[in-house]
Order: sequence, then structure tokens, then C-alpha cells
Amino acid sequence: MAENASQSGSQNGAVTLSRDKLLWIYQAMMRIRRFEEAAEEAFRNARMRGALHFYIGEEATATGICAELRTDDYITSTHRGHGHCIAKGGRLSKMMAELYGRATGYCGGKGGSMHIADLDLGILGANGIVGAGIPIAAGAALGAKLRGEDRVTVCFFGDGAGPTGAFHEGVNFAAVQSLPVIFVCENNNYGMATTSDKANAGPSIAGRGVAYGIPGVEVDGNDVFAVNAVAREAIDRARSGKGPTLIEAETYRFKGHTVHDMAPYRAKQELEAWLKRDPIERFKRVVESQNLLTAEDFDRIDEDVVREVEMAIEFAEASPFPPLEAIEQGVYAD
Amino acid sequence: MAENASQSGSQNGAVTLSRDKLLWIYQAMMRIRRFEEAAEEAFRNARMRGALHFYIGEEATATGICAELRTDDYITSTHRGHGHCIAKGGRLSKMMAELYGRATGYCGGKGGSMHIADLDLGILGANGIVGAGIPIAAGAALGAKLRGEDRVTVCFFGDGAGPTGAFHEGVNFAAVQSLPVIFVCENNNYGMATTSDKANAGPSIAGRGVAYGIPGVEVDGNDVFAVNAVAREAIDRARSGKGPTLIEAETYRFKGHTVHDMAPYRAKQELEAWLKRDPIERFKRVVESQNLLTAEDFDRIDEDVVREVEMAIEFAEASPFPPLEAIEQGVYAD
Amino acid sequence: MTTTTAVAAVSQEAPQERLIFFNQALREAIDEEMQRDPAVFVIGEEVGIWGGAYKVTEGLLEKYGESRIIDTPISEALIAGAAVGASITGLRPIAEFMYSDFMGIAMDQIVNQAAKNRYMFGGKATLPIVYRASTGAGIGNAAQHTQSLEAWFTHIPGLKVVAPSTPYDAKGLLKSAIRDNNVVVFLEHKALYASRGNVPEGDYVVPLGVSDVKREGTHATIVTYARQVTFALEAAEQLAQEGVEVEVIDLRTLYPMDISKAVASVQKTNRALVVHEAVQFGGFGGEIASQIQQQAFDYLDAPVERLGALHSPVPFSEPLEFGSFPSVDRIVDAVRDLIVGV
Amino acid sequence: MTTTTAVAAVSQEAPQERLIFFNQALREAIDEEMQRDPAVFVIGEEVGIWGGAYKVTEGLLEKYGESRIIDTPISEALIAGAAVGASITGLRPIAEFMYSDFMGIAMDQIVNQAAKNRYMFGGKATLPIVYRASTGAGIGNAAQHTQSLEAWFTHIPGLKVVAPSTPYDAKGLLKSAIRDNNVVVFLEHKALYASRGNVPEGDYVVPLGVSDVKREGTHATIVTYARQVTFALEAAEQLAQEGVEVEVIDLRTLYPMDISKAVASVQKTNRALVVHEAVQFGGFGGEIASQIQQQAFDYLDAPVERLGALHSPVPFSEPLEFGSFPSVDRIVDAVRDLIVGV
Ligand SMILES: Cc1ncc(C[n+]2csc(CCOP(=O)(O)OP(=O)(O)O)c2C)c(N)n1
Ligand SMILES: Cc1ncc(C[n+]2csc(CCOP(=O)(O)OP(=O)(O)O)c2C)c(N)n1
Ligand SMILES: [Mg+2]
Ligand SMILES: [Mg+2]
Repeated sequence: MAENASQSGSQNGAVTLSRDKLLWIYQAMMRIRRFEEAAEEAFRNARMRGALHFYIGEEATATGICAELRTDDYITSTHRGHGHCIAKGGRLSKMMAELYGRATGYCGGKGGSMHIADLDLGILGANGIVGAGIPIAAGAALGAKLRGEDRVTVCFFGDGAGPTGAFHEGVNFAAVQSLPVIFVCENNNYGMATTSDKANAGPSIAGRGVAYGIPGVEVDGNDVFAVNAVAREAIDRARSGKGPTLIEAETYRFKGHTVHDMAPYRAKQELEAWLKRDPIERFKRVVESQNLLTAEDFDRIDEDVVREVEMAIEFAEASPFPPLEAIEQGVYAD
Repeated sequence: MAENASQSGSQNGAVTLSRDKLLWIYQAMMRIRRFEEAAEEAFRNARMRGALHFYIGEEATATGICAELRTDDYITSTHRGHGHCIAKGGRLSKMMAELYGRATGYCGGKGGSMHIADLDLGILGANGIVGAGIPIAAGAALGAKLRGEDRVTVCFFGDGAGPTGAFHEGVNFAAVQSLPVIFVCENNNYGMATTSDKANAGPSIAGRGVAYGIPGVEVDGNDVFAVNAVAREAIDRARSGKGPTLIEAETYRFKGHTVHDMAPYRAKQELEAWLKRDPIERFKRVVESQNLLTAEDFDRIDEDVVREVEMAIEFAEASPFPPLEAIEQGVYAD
Repeated sequence: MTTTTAVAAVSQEAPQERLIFFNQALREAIDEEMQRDPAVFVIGEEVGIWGGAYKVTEGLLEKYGESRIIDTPISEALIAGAAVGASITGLRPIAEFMYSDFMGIAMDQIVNQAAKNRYMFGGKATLPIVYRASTGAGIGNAAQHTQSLEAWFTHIPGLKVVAPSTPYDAKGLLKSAIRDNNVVVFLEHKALYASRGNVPEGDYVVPLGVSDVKREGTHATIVTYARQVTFALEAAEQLAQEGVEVEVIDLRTLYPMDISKAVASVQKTNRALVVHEAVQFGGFGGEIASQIQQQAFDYLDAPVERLGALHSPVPFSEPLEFGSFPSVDRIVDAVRDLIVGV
Repeated sequence: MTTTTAVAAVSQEAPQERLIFFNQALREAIDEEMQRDPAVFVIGEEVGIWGGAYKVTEGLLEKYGESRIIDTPISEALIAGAAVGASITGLRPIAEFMYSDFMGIAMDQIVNQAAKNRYMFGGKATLPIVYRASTGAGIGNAAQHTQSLEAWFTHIPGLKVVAPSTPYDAKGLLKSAIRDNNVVVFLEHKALYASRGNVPEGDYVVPLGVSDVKREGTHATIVTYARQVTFALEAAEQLAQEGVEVEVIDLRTLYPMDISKAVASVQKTNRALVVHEAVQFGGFGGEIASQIQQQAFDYLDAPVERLGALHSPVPFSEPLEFGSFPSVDRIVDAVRDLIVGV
């Protein structure tokens, strides 16, 4: 049924990605991790508020995919969107300022964590409504097709979005119209407390590709090389006008559903097993064992990222809140 | 993928249905046909108004399925609902009066053709919203399951409902909960002018069963024996707690989409080919060739039905319109 | 019947008489805008060969092809959402819902996505979408094909809402809506599609947010929109024969709402009746009436009265259907009561 | 603070003091009704182990099992539609939407199916459904998790709409809603879940369609509901220190709406301010204000004023969020203006 691509990664073979791309991948994954750790700390210290959904543990998926995207390609994101945004090039300072609700944030403080967008980078928005990005992604892909452009759209969504009507309407239309879009289901095994199999009938989400007459591919979402290989194929396919692909990346969120959730509903051993599959550690093991990157490379990036995140926090905290006049501004365009 | 059940009908084998059931089937199909012919005439003579969607040509599907249902089983129906309603035992007089908007109609004139219901017969309502009956059917089946009853629910819908979010949400939930419901897609090849394949991605609607982990069965919807055989299996399955089945019955509407539509978008030859597959004629050929029913049987039923339809028309035309006070009555229960 | 404000945007020459149908007027607007701007396209169910449920897009498929006249499956959430994705990346979709009743399926995309994206993203995104839909009762379509749901949309910041009453306004307002850089919900009363009116050939616009005095009068003011404008004008005609001169204000755009002409009128007539086909309770008339009593309080000789549909889904049966929403007679009666009342 | 009408339904003995949270009060209502009637069940997202987004159903899974506490996939149209199918065949579903914002996905099922089935089927079907949902702003959830959309529902014949302000009312109204044979949209302001109040143990009901004088006063009347009742009472407290005595009417049920106490109050105070958290334009306040000016026209010394949220989606940033909807201060100012104004 669904092709299984978990073998197309690196474990059994030599990594062929360029050094630059490997550095980029490591940096992106570290940025996501450190950005969120810092955000969590700020939240726990009551320096920000709202609903935060952490991507920690799932870094390989967004990173492996966005590594193959051009700046002018589009993505749609979710409530758990920091990782997608960072992997697509989002600026940490503007993201952090947004989480802090400051005027300098991506949305001038009006959106918060769940609504970050950067249209110049093709980030068409995180989304607080599960599944809602799927029709929007189809629309962006339709737009590119109508204009005769070769941009692709990557649509990220969770396993929880699998049962939504929006999923079905969006994927069906994209398949009928053969649109340049890649649907990426990040199956982290849970909605909130609901496990994916209690929400989604049938053997898998990738397996639904058959129903729509499009390729459905399962991949180990914690193996950035596997994700990257699958992404490359799907993106090529979309870019060359062959239509959509449905990718299901199996992964796991290390944290609770939101910053408020301690995840009492899942077994400790389950989490521990997944922690052993930490996508960043796995990446490091592979590239070190193949002598592609060195401890110095990692250290340099680690330091850069720490500094970058510190600066983002400083920037956010030094930024003003938007003025009350802003409330009714930006609702309508002229 | 989808099992193909078109061979499980009668063409290649002896019909094993009882004489009573055969008589019932013929009567039900003729009732549908004559009822709608009379309604069309009344409409063309400006004696009724509104939107009428004729089931003529598709009689074998509702009939073959409802032949296996108990009175206390449920069905949900569609905008093209006369056939389902009649096959489930609906009274022609009350249906006709409803089409005429009279106080004696099923809905006291408030619903019209698209909203006929008879809860005593398990007819949970025709529906003007494409796809909307699917979650409702899941709910009725859930109710039966919660109460520990062995009633089943048959959910009729068209190929046009295949792409709706309601289809996906309803079927997915029914599969997850293993509900006693049979989803019957009447694929008459068209939405309005849109052909089914332009609306539905993938090879078939029955083929989607795989995605939900439930049986998906294709059947010749103009072969009442084939439909009946498939229905029996699906109903048994549901009644014995084994969960839903997705049936796709291929059929064709002989008339336009509504009474206003002359169907200029379809080829004359296409219609002609389908007219040759008239489900009533096919039924007659089979039972006559197997000496199961006789010309006298047909004649008697034909006469009965003609009389019944005439009486329905007379009843409707003799009935009063509801009084204006009725407008705000029946909105709320006490 | 004057259309003063609208005329402002048109050439000053005496307009040629050219009677066309309301749905033709809409088609011309779409056609001209598609010619004018390659970013404009149409998406919806049966907008192609079928030509749209009420034939508004008839013939456009032949002219613009499948890439700009896009038939979708029955997927209203997709239609609304695809418009979001296409517009935010630079196109100008005109998305058609056959019946506004079906927008219930698409409310999340219309309200949580289309209406809010610009704002949530800090005022940076632009979503020039027109969501067109047929509305209203009167042709026996029963409860799920006849609602007047404008109140849902007027309440949502980020949406503009338009409800024309004449072919002239329909064309001019739709052109404005297509050129507008916001999400416009454009509501077309289905009983108006076959109404005829004078419509100039070629380009003109009726600006959004400008109401129109459709008839002048001194004794009472009717504030209304969409099909009820035609009923109000008929009622005014009847009342004139009794010596009662009614001023009829057509809001045309419900958001942004131009209440100024209504207020000015009430300052003159001292009496106001708000009329719409939608169910009265919780209807948009509440906003209109509230604003009038607030802005013209000292001028009112009687409370602002409202007339809307009775409290029921729209019934199918002809006498019930026509009994459920405001009729010319009922408007006449309401005006008489308003004048005698105090 | 009196709850006169509500008390009518309770035992006449002096109530024991028992302070519990608003969400506990709701849970008691559900629990007691589930015990009382085996036809009652709960369906929604994460209503099981998670206990509901705001813990209203916490513990009920253990007590009633998976057959009566049904966790669904993220499928809001299914939730609403399953309630239709289950209710029309004899059950009494309590369907939970985590956030009323998500009801956009389910509007077709709620409005075209649940609300209309009884009527369309000639008054024969009975659909005893409660659609519960959290609403409102104030905790940094941003634009897609904070709306107050009651105006959508009040406008739909076939629906009843409830919006409690206290734990006492919450329990009593929810029990009434569950026992009601109609479709009730039950809106729970999320900032109230953690508020505490005195709630009797065991059975009592607060009838639907009966408003409540939450504070008596003589100078002005505030008509409001849900969380804004608490703000209005605080504002009244402040104003009392200036010698301004404000009467606060809590509508509690928005449909059927009991406007009688508000009208009686305005006949005494001659001034009315309608307050709600929802966006002011097109909000339910229009209905309230219109009815008051219509029924108390001769008593009004000033126009009926309205105070609702500014015209924007709910912004995330704390100062903006709190600046966007009516605050105690803004209510105080509005009452002052109302009294000075004329
Ligand atoms: C339409 C809708 N329903 C419910 C919710 C509440 N909700 C937010 S996230 C979530 C779980 C989502 O699970 P999944 O899609 O797997 O994403 P994950 O959180 O696992 O990344 C739910 C139920 C929502 N935001 N939108
Ligand atoms: C949600 C919704 N969208 C659009 C329509 C308008 N409409 C009515 S019937 C129809 C075609 C339905 O096709 P299908 O489901 O195949 O049923 P058929 O008419 O062929 O029996 C359409 C588009 C509708 N009633 N409901
Ligand atoms: Mg998940
Ligand atoms: Mg069809």
C-alpha cells in the first residue's frame, strides 16, 4: 500500500548531502530546539502567556523537508508551528517577540505563537484550527499553477487533522487538479490525549493515498535523511507538474500537548523509547560516524544558536507592547 | 482493492429470493417510477412547485437494499430521496401531498420533496445538503449501539457527496467506532453537470474502504439482485456488530438533475446506453426467464400502482394548504 | 427612484437605456473584471458548463477556459479555503457558493481564515476575495436553500458584506467588490436574478459603503436592502396613493454600513421602519435600528420598528413561504402603524 | 445580588454555603443528569481521559465508561451531526465543542440539520441536543480561540441559546438544557470556569427563558449576560460609591429572550446600557437595544447605548486583548456618559 521510505535514509547508506546542507540541517534543528527551550523558560517565568505547542522531538521532519524548498516555495503550518517556521527561514527575533506579544513580532503582537506568518519567506501562516491549512495549501498550489509558476506548497498537519473534513476536501481537490502540493502528516501518535489510531480509521494515513490516486509514503520522521529523501522525490514530482504526494512522518513530541500539559496519559517508557530516537542525536551520530561534520562544527553552531536565541529573547523583552490604537488597525486593507 | 460484486447478482445464477420478495421488489420499483412520473406531470402542469430530483433509472439500488431492512432499521436519504422513501415503505399519498405543499403531507407541507421523513418507518429524512446525512447516519448507528439494539442504519448518498468533508468525518468515525451502518454511494456518474471522476480523485469510491479499514464493494446499481446480495452481506455484517461497509452502486439518472434540467451536458448515446440497462426491464427479464413471476403478476402490480398513484394525486389535490398559523408552529418542542 | 450616489461614479452623460437581467449584470461585472485583471478567476461548484446555479457565470468557461473558471467538487470548505490560499499568494478569487445556506460548511474558512488572516498576521497579508452566494426565499426551495444569513457575516471584523437590490447596483458593486483588497461576502437574492433594470455597458463602479436613497419621502423612512428594497418601493407607491410619502433607503453595503442617509432621513421624517427578509430576531435589523435610535434619538416620534421574517425556518408550502417573510402588504401595514402609532 | 427567579425552582430552605468552581458546577449538572436518565451521553473531543479542554467532564469516563463518554476524532461536523442522528432516534446527546470558534466547521449540521429537522419534518422529530462550547477572550488564546459568536445562534429559529454568568446559574441552566426537548446551544465563557460561587448540592434547575436581576438600582440599567455580568456588577459597585445606583439584568438565556425585566427596569431608571463581550457591530446587543427602545420608548431619557468589543478579531498581545472588549472601567465610563449625556 503505502511505500515505506524509512530505508531510503542514511542508516544503511552513505549520506550524500553537501557539507553546507548538513550544516544548515544541524543549525535548523538546533535553532528549533533552543528557541523552544528558551520560550518554555520564559513562559514558566511568567514572561509570556498564551498557548504554546512545542515541536521539540519533531525537528527532523520540518528540517528534512524545508531543506529542499526554495524561498519562494510556500508552506502552511499548524498550531505546533515554530519548527516549520524556523526551518523555512523564519527570524527567531521576530518569532520570539511575537510570542511575547510585542510590537516588533512577526504579527505586531496580534497573532502570537499560533499565527506566525512571513509571506516573504512563503510561510503562509501557522493555524489554530486543526486541518484548516489543508484547503489553504491547495489554494496556494492552485495559484502557482494558474500563474504557471513552478513553486510548490508544503502543507504540514498533524495526525489529529487526519479525520477532519478539511483534510479530505483539500487532498481530494489537489489530487483532482493535480496540484503542486506536498501533504506532510506529522504523526506524533497523539492529538491531545487521543492516540492517532483511535482517531484515524484504517491502517495508516499515508495509506489513504491510494484512495486519492496519489503516492502515499511513510517515513521515519525522526530520521532527517529519510525525510529529506522522501521530500526530494515529492517536491520534484510536484514541481514537475506530476501532482501531490501524501507523506506520513512518524514522530513524537517530547513535551506535553501545550506548555500546560504534563502528558499524564502516556507511559513513561513510551517517552523514554522515543527520547532515544532524538532526531538531533541521531543526526549527529550519522554525520560523525561518516566523518562529515566534526565536534567543532557542532560546537560552533551550538554557540551561534545559543547566542541567536539569547538575542531573540533580549530583542523581545526590549520591545514595546503595541499601542492600544493598534487594536482596530490592520483589520482591513485599503 | 474494492471487491467487485456485480457478478454476485442473478445474471449468472438462479434467483433464490422468495416469490413474496420478488413481488415486493417489483412493486417498490414500479411505485418509485410511477410516483415520479406523476409528480413530473403535476409539476409540468404547474400544479406543484419547488425543486424535484427524480430517482427514475436508479430504482434498483434503493429497492435492492431496503428489501433487506426491517421497519425499525434506519435510513438517511438525500435531495434525490423519493426512491429511498418509497422503498423503505413511505406512503405515496403523504409523499405526494408533501410535494404539493399540503397540510396532509408528511411534513405538513413545510418540507417539500427534499425533506420528507417518516420516523415511524425509520426514514430519518431526505436532505437538501449534499453529504450531510452521513454524520447523521453515523449518529443514528451510534445510538443503536449505545442502546444495545441490533438495528442498522443505511446511509444513501450520491457520488457528488464523495468529496465532502461530511463523508470523510462520518465514515472515519463509523469505522473507528465500528458502527452498524452501511454507506451506500449511488454513483449515477454525475453531480449536476460535473462527472463523478472530475469530482472524486482516485479509482473509485468503494476503493476508499481500504483507507478506512472497512470493506468497500462495487456493485451494478441497476441490477437489483446484485444490489440485494451485496446489501444482505453488509447488513448482516453491521447487525452482527462487525461494523460498517461502503457500497458503491453504479447507476444513472434517466432524467436531468432537477425537473428544470434538460441535461444538455451529456451525450445522447450515453443516455441511450443506460436506458437499455433500465433496472425494471432487467428485473422483469430475469424473473420471467426463470419463470418466477408472470405477466399477470406484473399486470396486477402495474394496475395497483397506477391506482395508488392516482389516489395519491387525488389525495394531494383534495388536501388543503396549511393555515398561516402553521408558520411558527413546530419550530420548538414543548 | 434616484441613484444619486451611484451616478457619481458613472459618466455624466445621460445613460443609454439598456435593460438587462440582474444575473447578466453580475456576469458583465465578472467578465469585465476578468478581462481587466488576469489575477481574477472564478472558483465554485458548477460554474463551468452548467454556468452557475443561477447562470451568472454562463459562457465564461468558453471565454476563459478551465484554468480561470474552476469547477470544484462539492467541497465548500475547500472552495473557501482555496480562495484564501490563492488570494494570499496574489490572485483575486471570486468564489461562488450556490446557496448561502451551504456556507455553513465553509464558515471556519471564511471566518477564522479569510477574515482574520490579515489581522492575525499583523496587517501584512492581503486577501482580495469575493465570496458570492445566492440567498433568500420565494421560489419553493425550502428551509435549506432559502436563508438570509447576512447577520452572520456583518458581525465578523475582516469581512465586508454587500447585498444589492438592482441590476445597476449589482454590476457596480460587484466590480467594486472584485477590486477591493478585502474579503467581501456578496449576497445575491435569488428572486432578483430574473429582475431587469437599466445597466450601462462597460465600466462603472458603485462604491462599497455608500447607501442610496431609492425614493424620497417625508412621512416615514424605510431602511432596507436587497430584495426588500423592491417591496418597500411598491409599498411606498401604494402608500403615496393614501398621501403617505415614504423615503426608502437602500443600504446596499451592510459592512461598512453607511447609516448617514438613514439618519438624515429620520431627522426629516421622524419615523423609521427597518425591513429585511431575514428572520427578525437577532437579524441585522437590530444593528440598524440601534444605530438609528442612537443617532436620531431626539428626532424620533415613535420607536424604530423592525419588520423581518417570522420565527421559523423557511417553510416549503407556497402560502406559508410567502407568509413567512415581509410582503408589500405587511410593509404597508407596518408603515401605517408607525404613523398612527404615536 | 439577588437571584430571585432562580430561587423559585429551588427548595425554600436557606441554602447551605458551598463554594465550587463554574466548571465543577457544569460537571455536577452533567453527572446528575446522566445518572437520572440513561439516554443522556457526552460526545466530543478529548472529553474522556483528558476530561475536556476545561475539565468539565473530568472523571466522568471512569464513572460512565466509553459508551457514554465518547471521545471523537477532530471532526466537528461529525460531532454535531452524530448528535442529530442520536437524538432523532431517542437519545439525549451533550456534544462538546472545545471552543465555540470551531463551530464554524459544524454550522451546517447545527443550523441546517439540528435546528431545522423538527420543523422541516412537520413538527414531528424531537432533537434534545445540548451543544456546549467555551467562548470568549481574556487568556491569550488569540483570534481563533476567543470569539463570542452567540449572535450566529440567536438568529436561527429552532435553536435555544444559553449563556450563564455564575456557577449557580451554570448548573441549573445546564440541567434545564439537558432536559429540554430542543437544540440548546450552551455557551460557557472560558474565563468563568475558574470562578467560584455558591451552588447547592443535588438537583435544582434554573428555567430557560427567565432573566435575572443580579443587582437592583435606580439610575441606569445594564442589560448583559455571561462574563460581562461580573464586570457590570463590579462597575455597579464602583458607581455606587459615586452615588450612582445601577440595576444589572442578566439575560441568562438569549433565546428565548426574557426582556421583561430589562424593560421594567428601564421604566424605572429611564436609561439603558447593553453590554456584551462580542464585537459590537452586528452583535446580539442590537436585538436587545432594539427591543428595549421599542418597548420602553416613552420612558427613555437617552438613547439605549451599547458597549461591545472593538471592531477587530481578538488580538493576542495582552494589552490589546484586554483593550479590545468591555472592561469594568469602560462600563463605568459608559454609564457615566449615559447619565450625563442627556
Ligand atoms: C478544528 C479544531 N478542533 C479542535 C482543536 C483543538 N486542538 C488543538 S490541537 C489538537 C490536537 C491536534 O493533534 P494533531 O493534529 O495530531 O497535532 P499535534 O498537536 O499532535 O501536533 C486539538 C484537538 C482545534 N485547534 N481545531
Ligand atoms: C453542500 C451542498 N453543496 C451543493 C449543493 C447543490 N447540489 C444539489 S444536488 C448536487 C449534486 C449532487 O450530486 P450527487 O451527490 O451525485 O447526487 P445526485 O444528484 O447525482 O443524485 C449539488 C451540487 C447542495 N445541495 N449541498
Ligand atoms: Mg499529533
Ligand atoms: Mg450523482
